[in-house]
Amino acid sequence: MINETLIPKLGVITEIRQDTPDIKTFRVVSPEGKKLFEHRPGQCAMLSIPGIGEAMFSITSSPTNTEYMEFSIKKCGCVTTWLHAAEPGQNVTVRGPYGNPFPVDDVFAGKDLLFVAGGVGLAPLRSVINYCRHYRDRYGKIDIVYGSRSKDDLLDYQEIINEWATDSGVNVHLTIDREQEGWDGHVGFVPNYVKELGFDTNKIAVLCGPPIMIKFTLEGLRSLGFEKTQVYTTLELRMKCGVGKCGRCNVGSKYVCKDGPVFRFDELDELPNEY
Amino acid sequence: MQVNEYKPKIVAFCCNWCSYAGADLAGSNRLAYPAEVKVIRVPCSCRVNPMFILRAFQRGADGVILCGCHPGDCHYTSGNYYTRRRMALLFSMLDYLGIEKERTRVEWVSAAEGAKFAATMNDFVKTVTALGENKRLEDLRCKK
Amino acid sequence: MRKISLSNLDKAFALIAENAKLYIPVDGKGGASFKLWQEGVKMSDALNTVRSAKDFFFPQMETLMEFKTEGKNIEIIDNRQEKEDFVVFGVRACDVKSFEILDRVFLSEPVDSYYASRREKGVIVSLACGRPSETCFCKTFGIDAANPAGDITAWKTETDLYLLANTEKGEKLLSAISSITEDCDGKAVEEQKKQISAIMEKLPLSNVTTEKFGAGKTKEYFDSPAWDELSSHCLGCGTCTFVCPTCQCYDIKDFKTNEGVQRFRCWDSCMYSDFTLMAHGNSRASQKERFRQRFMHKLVYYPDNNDGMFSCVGCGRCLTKCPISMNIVKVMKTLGGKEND
Amino acid sequence: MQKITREVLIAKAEELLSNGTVSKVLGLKKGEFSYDQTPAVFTDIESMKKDFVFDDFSGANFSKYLIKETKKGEGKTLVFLKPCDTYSFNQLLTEHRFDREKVYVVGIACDGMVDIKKIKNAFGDGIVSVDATTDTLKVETLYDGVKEIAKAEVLAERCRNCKSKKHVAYDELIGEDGEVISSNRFDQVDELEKMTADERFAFWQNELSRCIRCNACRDVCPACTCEKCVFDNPNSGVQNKAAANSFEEQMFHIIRAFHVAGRCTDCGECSRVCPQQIPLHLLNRKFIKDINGFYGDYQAGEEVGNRAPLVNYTKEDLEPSEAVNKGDK
Repeated sequence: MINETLIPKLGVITEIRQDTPDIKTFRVVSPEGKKLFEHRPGQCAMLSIPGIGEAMFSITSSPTNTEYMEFSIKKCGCVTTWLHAAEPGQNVTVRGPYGNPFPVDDVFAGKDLLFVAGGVGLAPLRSVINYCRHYRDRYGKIDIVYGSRSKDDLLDYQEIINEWATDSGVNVHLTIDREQEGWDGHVGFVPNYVKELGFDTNKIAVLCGPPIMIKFTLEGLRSLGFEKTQVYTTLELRMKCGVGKCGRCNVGSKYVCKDGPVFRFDELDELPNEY
Repeated sequence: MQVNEYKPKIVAFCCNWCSYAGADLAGSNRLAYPAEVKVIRVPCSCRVNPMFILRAFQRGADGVILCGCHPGDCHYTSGNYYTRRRMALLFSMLDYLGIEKERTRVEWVSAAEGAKFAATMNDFVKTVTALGENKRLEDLRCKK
Repeated sequence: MRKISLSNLDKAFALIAENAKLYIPVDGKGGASFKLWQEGVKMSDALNTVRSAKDFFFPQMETLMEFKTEGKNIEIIDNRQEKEDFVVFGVRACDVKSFEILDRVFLSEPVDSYYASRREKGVIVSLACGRPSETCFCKTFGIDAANPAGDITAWKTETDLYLLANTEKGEKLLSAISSITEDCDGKAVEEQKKQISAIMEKLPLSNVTTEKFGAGKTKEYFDSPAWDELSSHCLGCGTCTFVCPTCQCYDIKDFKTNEGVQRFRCWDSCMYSDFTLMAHGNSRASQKERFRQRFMHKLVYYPDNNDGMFSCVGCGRCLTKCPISMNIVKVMKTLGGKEND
Repeated sequence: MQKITREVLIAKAEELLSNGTVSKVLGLKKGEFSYDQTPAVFTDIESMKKDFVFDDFSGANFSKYLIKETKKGEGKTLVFLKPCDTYSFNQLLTEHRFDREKVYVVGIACDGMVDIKKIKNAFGDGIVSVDATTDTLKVETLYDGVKEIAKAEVLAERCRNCKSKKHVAYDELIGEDGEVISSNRFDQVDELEKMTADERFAFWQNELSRCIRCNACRDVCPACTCEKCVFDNPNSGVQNKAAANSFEEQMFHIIRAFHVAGRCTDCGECSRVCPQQIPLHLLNRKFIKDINGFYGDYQAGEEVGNRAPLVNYTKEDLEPSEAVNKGDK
């Protein structure tokens, strides 16, 4: 019988890292200890706990990681709450990869890159950032603007300051929403910070975060002179099948699971405002 | 020789204040009642939603019995009066749908009536055993 | 072309049923439905079944897989099985067309193996519509009620059933009953086709056109103010989607049995409030958005992705079944403007 | 009795719209055929004259739409209510579902509505038009020319067993008010009760197995007004969109009927909208009959503020065991 995409593979959670008070990062491998499948930066996978449910998550680890996959998951719904209560060794089922990746090998190649993320929105971008860092010589300057509610809510903080910030040609700009003790970095919302930093427009920008942040950051970038064709984002809607058949994650005639989740803003303009 | 004796599954919803204590008393007085009876403690018989009864059947129960304080003795004054009306209507409806009416029962058992609890359970198990397996309100997925 | 006397139809059914499960439309309480043929079961004369024939390939509920869980361990059980051969007899032109529409969803990459295996095993015998109803508008979508597709096309007259195989599967089935059928010319069929075509022209909905709809019209209709009124009294029930032969949205859910977990797929409806509900909110917050999604999908989104093919076959089921009599014809006429009246 | 026609209602609406009593009219809009009517809101008399329809197919119960309609904008909504609708109206008011002040009710006499399904059962598909101006309907068919059928033969099930011609709520009446009438509405329930348990089980299996779980019965029901239905709640464990087997069909219908027990006015909308023609009213009527039999006659919606039997009790209520045996008789 032919393969069935709806039938998942078995995965094992080998490590759980508490990133922020409500975000944990789960490391998943096959029962044999190998990576479950190959993916491209920006793609997603369906994780599930039988009896609890199945949900789509972006793969946070870079494709260049040959050992395992990671998922940064915020506790907010049914499946995520259950996962947050899980312990290492827990089996999960995984299927994927789904969706289109960021065009890292063609459009992004040779360009300066600007990543703008808010909160758990860093999760899908981390995969791209690490991919680009791995093939550092293929890309120009990399700027990363990342903001969160507080210092404690910054995802992958250690990795950011120990690895990303120390790379040559990579500039990391962190910000938090409100003043906090022990924080001497920037304070303020991401969209304003992006405008303050004032990037030159000769680059590709990638946004991910809460809808309100995306909206105002896009406006900010537009005021700096960015064209919509230079700005990418990644969407999320309720999904069940992951392959464009169950009929719920469409925005107009595009399915986020199949035609997305990565969209360029000029492409989004062609779609009705229903996401 | 293997004896394949049919043992029904019975779910007994017992109110915390009277019937559960009654079941306790039956136990401490060493009054025997069949092990097929699974007691579920509820704060009041009135807590038992009709859906609980149906879901007990779905999950494989062959009989469901609901025990509460005697009318007038409810810890919350009037809970069991509501139970009485609800269950009267629900059981009548189940009967109307052709589901054996002997599979459901309401009994009032006080904390002092350990003997009544044991006798009720013995009688109920006997009745349901005679009826055999629940086929009319079953979910085959739960019966593998 | 072959023909068989109607008095011999039961014999033909018996022959077919020897090798495959045979389903025919049967009258019952609440209307006709497809039932397994057995000795003595009579075919319905009703124009169409209440539920469409999509059930045969995309059943309302089916188990996808099972899981056993123990502690932290999960075992995945793929319990897909080879499907049995089956024959569906008496499918109308609209429903046959609906299979093509479903195929484009389920047989496109990655192929849905549950659907594909049923499709592979099923033989469709279609039946021309002798007496179309006032609610029929299949002509709008280019479907010929007089000449339905399918593995075999059948025409029923007062006395005989005429059969024409269109595919290899159909040939095989016809040869299985060749002992009780005879060769014939197509005169009677031609005559009936003419009659049916004449009736189709006279139907009250024969002037409904799709001209105004199709690929690339999202911008034109999405923000139309007409949606407010059209959807204002929609109850949000799933009647239209569940009787529709082309609605294919589904949900995947888990059921905890006493032993493990059964993951099943069931029909879902874009009209339901929880269809797009996520932990943080709903992208289609009110009934207007859900209602719009259903009709935009049939008239614009689906054509966008499928070479202009519409995802409606004009079977008229939603016209008869909607509790508030709101339906795709009214939507098309309202959005399309006067010309469609 | 004054025959209520479209013209009479339009004239009344014109009067009330022009003197400012109401700002909109909740009514039915004509459809593609002579029988398919869609609820609509009219704010001006021109659009009413164009699209408003009222005839023997105007059976829909409008009371539930008032919940949504009264929340929109200022001004009163005019609604024409048949006697049976007024019971649902009162029941909704009892449950504080909308503001009485925002509705202007014109009670209209009703001599029964026609069910298109029954016409189709009699003449088959292909109904071009139906003339229902007299007690003999003239049905134009595609294939058999014009046929005639007595209105009494194609009356909707609920109208055949009409329980009351009396309006229990109105601001104004057109025509004379009727009386509560003794109906035979429990006859079918009696018949079922007289069957053996096996026969009853077979009867309901045949009926309920056709259910496609479209939820139309629930969504149309004027008593089902929960913000979130238990069957839509993922945490309830019963949120299933398809009935996997006969258990879930039974479960859904028992619970649906139970949740409206004591509040159901027997308006019959559930059976009217069922695409599979399941006689759902027989479940509701069983509860109504039992309530009447066990706790004394009670008609939901008869008066605003009545306490429903399931949120009430007496110390002398009969025991569930007695109830089950009483149901037999």
